[in-house]
Amino acid sequence: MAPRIGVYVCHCGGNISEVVDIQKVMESLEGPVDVVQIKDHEHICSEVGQKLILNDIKENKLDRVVIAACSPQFQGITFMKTMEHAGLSPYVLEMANIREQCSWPHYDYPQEATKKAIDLTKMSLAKARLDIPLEKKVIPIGKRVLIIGGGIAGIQAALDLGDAGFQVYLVEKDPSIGGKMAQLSKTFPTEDCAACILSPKMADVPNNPNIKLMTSTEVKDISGYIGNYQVTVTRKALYVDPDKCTCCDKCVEACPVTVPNEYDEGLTTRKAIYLPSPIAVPHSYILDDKTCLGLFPLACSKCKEVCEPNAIDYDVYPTEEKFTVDTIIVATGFDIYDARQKRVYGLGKYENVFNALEMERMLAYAGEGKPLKDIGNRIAFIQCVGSRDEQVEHEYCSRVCCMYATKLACLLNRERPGKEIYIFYTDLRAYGKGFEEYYKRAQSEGIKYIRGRVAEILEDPKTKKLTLRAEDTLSRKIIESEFNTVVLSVGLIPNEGTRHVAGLLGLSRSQDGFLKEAHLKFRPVDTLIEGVFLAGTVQGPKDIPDSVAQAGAASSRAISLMNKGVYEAEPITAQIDESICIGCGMCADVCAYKAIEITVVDAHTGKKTAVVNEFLCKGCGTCAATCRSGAADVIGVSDHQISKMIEVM
Amino acid sequence: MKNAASKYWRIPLDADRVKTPKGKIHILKERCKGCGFCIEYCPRDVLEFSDEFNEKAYHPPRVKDEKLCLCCHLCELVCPEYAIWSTEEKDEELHHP
Amino acid sequence: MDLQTKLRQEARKLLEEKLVDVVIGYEDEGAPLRTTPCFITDPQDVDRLVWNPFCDHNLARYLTARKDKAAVVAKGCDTRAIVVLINENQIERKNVNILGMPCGGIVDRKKIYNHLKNGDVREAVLKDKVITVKGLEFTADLMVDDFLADCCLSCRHRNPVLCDVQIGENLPPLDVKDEYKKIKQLEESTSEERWEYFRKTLSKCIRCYACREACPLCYCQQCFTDQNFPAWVGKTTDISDTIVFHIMRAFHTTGRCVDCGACERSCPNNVDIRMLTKKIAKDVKELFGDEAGLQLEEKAPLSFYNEDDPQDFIK
Amino acid sequence: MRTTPRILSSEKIMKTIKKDKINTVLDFLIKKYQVFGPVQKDDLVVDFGRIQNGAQACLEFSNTNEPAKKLFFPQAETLFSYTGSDAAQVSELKPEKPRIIFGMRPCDAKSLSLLDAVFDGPDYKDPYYIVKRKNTTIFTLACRRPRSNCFCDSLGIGPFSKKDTDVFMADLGDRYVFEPITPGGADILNKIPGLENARPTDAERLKNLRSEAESKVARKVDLDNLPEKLARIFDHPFWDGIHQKCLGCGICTYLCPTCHCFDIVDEQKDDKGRRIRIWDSCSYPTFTLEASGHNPRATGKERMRQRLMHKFRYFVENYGEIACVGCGRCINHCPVGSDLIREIENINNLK
Amino acid sequence: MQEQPENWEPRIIAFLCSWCSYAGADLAGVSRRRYSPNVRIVKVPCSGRVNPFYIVKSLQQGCDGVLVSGCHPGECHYSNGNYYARRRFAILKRLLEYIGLEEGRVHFSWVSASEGDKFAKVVNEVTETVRKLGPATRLVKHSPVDGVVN
Repeated sequence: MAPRIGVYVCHCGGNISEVVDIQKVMESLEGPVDVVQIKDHEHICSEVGQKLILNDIKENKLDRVVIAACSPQFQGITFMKTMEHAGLSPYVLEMANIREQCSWPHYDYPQEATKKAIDLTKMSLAKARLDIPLEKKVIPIGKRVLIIGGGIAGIQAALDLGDAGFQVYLVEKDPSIGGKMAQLSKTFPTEDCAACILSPKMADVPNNPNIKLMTSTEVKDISGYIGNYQVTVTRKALYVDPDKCTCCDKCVEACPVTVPNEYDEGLTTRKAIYLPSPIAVPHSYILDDKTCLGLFPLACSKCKEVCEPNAIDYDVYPTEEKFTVDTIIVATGFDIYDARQKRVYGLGKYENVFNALEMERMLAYAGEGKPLKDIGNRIAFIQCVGSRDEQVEHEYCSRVCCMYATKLACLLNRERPGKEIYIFYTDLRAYGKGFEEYYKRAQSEGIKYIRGRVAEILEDPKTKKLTLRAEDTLSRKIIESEFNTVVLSVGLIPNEGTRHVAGLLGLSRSQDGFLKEAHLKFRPVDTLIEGVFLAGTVQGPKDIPDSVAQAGAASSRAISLMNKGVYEAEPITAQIDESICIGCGMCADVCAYKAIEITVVDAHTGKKTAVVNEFLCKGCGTCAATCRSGAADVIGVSDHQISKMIEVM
Repeated sequence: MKNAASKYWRIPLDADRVKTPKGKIHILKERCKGCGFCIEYCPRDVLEFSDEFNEKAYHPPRVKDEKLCLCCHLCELVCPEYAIWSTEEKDEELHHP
Repeated sequence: MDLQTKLRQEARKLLEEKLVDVVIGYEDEGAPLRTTPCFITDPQDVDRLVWNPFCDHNLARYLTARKDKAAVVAKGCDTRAIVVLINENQIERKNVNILGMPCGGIVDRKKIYNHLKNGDVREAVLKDKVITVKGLEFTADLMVDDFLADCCLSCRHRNPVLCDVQIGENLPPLDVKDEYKKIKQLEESTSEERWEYFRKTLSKCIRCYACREACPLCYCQQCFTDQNFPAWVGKTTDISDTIVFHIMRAFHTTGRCVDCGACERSCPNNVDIRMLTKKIAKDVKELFGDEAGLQLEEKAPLSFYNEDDPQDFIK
Repeated sequence: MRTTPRILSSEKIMKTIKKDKINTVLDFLIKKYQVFGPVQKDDLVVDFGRIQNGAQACLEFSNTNEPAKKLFFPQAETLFSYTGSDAAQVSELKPEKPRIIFGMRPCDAKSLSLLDAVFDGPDYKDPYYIVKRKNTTIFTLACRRPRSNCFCDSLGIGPFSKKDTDVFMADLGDRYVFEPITPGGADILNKIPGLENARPTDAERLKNLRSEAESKVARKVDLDNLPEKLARIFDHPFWDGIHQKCLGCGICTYLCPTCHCFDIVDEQKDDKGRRIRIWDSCSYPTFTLEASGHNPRATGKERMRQRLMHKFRYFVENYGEIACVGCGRCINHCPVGSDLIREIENINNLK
Repeated sequence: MQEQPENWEPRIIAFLCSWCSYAGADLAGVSRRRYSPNVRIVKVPCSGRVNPFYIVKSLQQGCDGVLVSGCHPGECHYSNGNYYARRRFAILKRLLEYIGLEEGRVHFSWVSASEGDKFAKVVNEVTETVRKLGPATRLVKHSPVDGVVN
């Protein structure tokens, strides 16, 4: 029987009604017999507005609703929930975007904006007439989650989910979890020691029965969909059996090979066989077959000879493991900007120029009481190296550099008083809790903040001292002074792991290269892929409290999905009319999700046609546009609906 | 081995504090058949073909850079003619790789 | 031994050894200047099979509907059509036995009638490269090579691309001079002239769909013309609907059309259909470097992509 | 069958005109009538078109590609248009200026009488067809040179038939002769200036030309008790072989002067739309496709059988005449060369 | 320049992919970026969803211009929908302009979710190009065909 459509035109508190003539829109919608009611409202998305819709649906027995208001990508979910409360399918709701597409961009052509609003609403009406009351598709969903990346965000998420009784697979590429935080000396603004607060958390991970920790492991492939992600991981061969190893350190002495130690950013050396870090979890030695003199053929084997517990075995090969999970949290962290690209600062040329992470390690270095390097009394920090810099295409602010520079300055200052420490900044960003007070305290302790960008650094070849030239924009003076050491506050950039995982999952990336969240304000830890969430700096530069908070958010989002036991999938998917399909296979070729297969549908005649796997299909519709005979279509965005919308033109 | 492009380009600051074995290489040029195993298999790439000839007109190996040798004895093991071996020098003076 | 006799021999062998259920070939029923498709099932009837420049139909068209094992007489373009049909799961390689015929080009009847000012040809006798045509009031000797079909004049695949048995030696490749001359001339004219050209030729179309039914690639169970909800194209001879039918049918041959000319030959009102399909073949060659039906398992251009496909037309 | 009013033999005065003056006749008619005639579309195709001046007509032609039926039962025709959901507003069929179709062949003229039986029969009157039919006067032009596939005299028509027309014309060589057949034709003929009375020798000349033309009709087909034969062989295996080469392209039905099947479709936008009648063909699969998806004539075999059965049996049972005028268009234009005459001969030879 | 009926405004239909270009259009609106009001936007899941018939039908319905916009290659939410669309439009655009549709009637663009400005620029540019061409005449399907044979 004919549809009964209710139309609501929203004023949006003036945002729309100041430009679009609401009355004229409503009058021009009268006429079609199936438009049973046209109403306007000051804020249709408000509590009152939604109640109005609810009552109208009941009283006027509406079976379709058209709302002319803001963008469906803004309030769409709100209204879909209202429809569900009213007992209607959320898919018989159409929204005409008369704010972002009419009143806002055309505020100085009110007549045209009104005409456009009328057309757009008529288009929504044309589509609504052919809407089908779809129901969400239901997939059973278990309690298994994969967390990629074992930094603080990955650890926190693993602990939250493990404690909540979910089966967690924590996959970490490096030999130990802890990520970048484990490399820090102290943390701002409280200056509590990074290792001290991180080690207990790291220790909880192996102790939690629900967490399966897989270090030195990389994700090779992920296929499937929410509730059915097939994950394949490859684990490196570590050649040392953690149960037998007693950490006696004899093998390290015997090993002839010395290479820069990643944990100390290359400031110290390690052997081919080594303990990843003093606070490594899992706490066991590993043999790095890339730097070892060679296992095939066996070149040296000195470590095996001195190992009494016989924990070393060269006959071990990388293994591959497959498992299925229901949701995924990506926490692959960040890399620091390679400041050598900024030639003008001389990192890599001048001896006494370091980046901030190296300075962290120098401070944390406790070897035999003798500091790694005498950094002298006059130290300069240069802010925004590789951040807020269009030349290197990193326009974003890395948010943490101002505060970690202040922290490093305070620590250095307190270590041996009488130092002169300068921080050259453009804007000092102390926005977080306790940051401003910390900044004030640093100034009171004698840290000098100079508001000016350092133009250049020159090194005196003999004394290795560094002269900085910068313009102090507050005192309008050009400063040129000599320093013993310069520390570059490098920004945060996306790392190789992020690119790899984004490729596997088809995650899109925002302009700064970090992973793109579903919605910046409303769904900051979701991604556009169902069941995949983000946590920590993989989504953008942030400090430890924010990363931990995001880890908690991502865990709760994953829990909220998995706790229901079922997942409702979008019903807008492709549909093949078997009576028309001739099985040419072009739709299967173009499907990015491999959701269509050419299968025999009639054993008697052997007729083959395309068949869509509803759970894999994301409803992109490329198959429908490729199909010549019109057998393929998309429910909810059908050719017929779009054809009717075109006819409104 | 470090190459300039890698992330850890710096010579570690504590390099001088770490003792590593230093090998001295001995070559019996006349015994060498020029098979090149030692050159090919040396993990530290210490050896190379010399341009001089031995009596049997083969090119024996030559030490490119003595400092690189860590005395792992692989050249000794692979040489079919026992024409090359390394001995560990007592650490009169430290060197870094 | 001439090709026709060799063809009959092969056909008899296939039928006698029951390798195939039917041999699809050409037969001469006496009508002047033309042959007609025939379906031989009895080995004795193989002598009905003929092979001459009048064998113009693309017999691949008959393979899509069959479920049995069939042998088919196939020229170069026909074998390319068969390759496309195999790639699109419409026929199975094992069900078709291809009798590949190197082809020197087929005669275009319309060109002959043009030449004879539409004279009523009552009889035509072919004797190696010369056709003697007789009407009630005239006779004329015509050279086969003067009346070859346009698509044959620019044919790059005179020898079978795929076959089980090849009847006769490979022909040397034709040195094709300026294959797209007519298309280029039209491209260089103004958009008004082009619109006028297509409006004029397509206004002759009476929507009988002979072009669609003659084409081996148009095997859809339901064509977009018969689609309702939505009906994309109107069913009348309104010029806008006719043009939409022809450009969309041509669009659906993108990267698949083997330019066998069956569509243009079957049109009762001489609509220049190949001016559309040939243009798309030219674009596919220029943009993606593809040519239709040359290898098995070859993906059609529109169900494939390269990261660096041309996109200068996209803002 | 419709009885067309005939003129008493006494008023049958034949008129003639010099061949090169034929354009003046046309120009005169154009002033008062819409004149349609054979127009050269391109070097091979001659078709009926509206003539604005005499020179456009091309009377040296064998036959038009599309039959004259399209002037009465066009490929597409708006039945009515409607706006909103209220009553449809029928585009009332006011006859425009009266029409003259000049130069129709006798076989096409005969086909109109067959179409009359369908569209203007006792139990069904098609207003769209009838208004055009009544508004049209027909000048048939005798066929001096029948083509190789013409077999009109097997249907009792013949190249010089004078039936089913208003004015019969023939080309005597130097002059055209006009013979009024119906009163309507006679009225128009008398008004045309420049016509002289025929010479006594013309009647004799006409008879010779007639027998000469009839001798040129090369092909014959034996049609007697064909309907009975067809009735017996509905399930005969003969049909399995005959359809194999048919592409189902529909040319033979679109160009057949007697085929009259049509489909009705709507074209609608918002609440305005129109109902259209368009040609359809029994050789298209969608012709008999049912809403359930079942198709009683699923393969080419049933469809080919239906074409022959309808023309040579069902039509005879309904209207008493064979629905074929022997114009040969279906044979000339079939892309795969299937030949109606040969098929009928095969049927005749069946035991 | 075609002579246009006075106060004629080009009517342009735009098929925007919902993940990038539609979001870009929203951003243009949110940042109050002014652009000509001649475009009516139809949201489609992906530029790969745009069936050639949508473009042809729009031209038949009398749209003076058609714009199709999707994610930049490599950024498609469905990973490769825009790649297939790119090939499809390359052939279709050349075919339409070959049969006589004026250049500048049919436009294609890549607009990402953060390119509000670019979207506004594209719409303005398309509107001005179409305005120069005047109202659509070719391919436009006029009122019903009458009975008489043309």
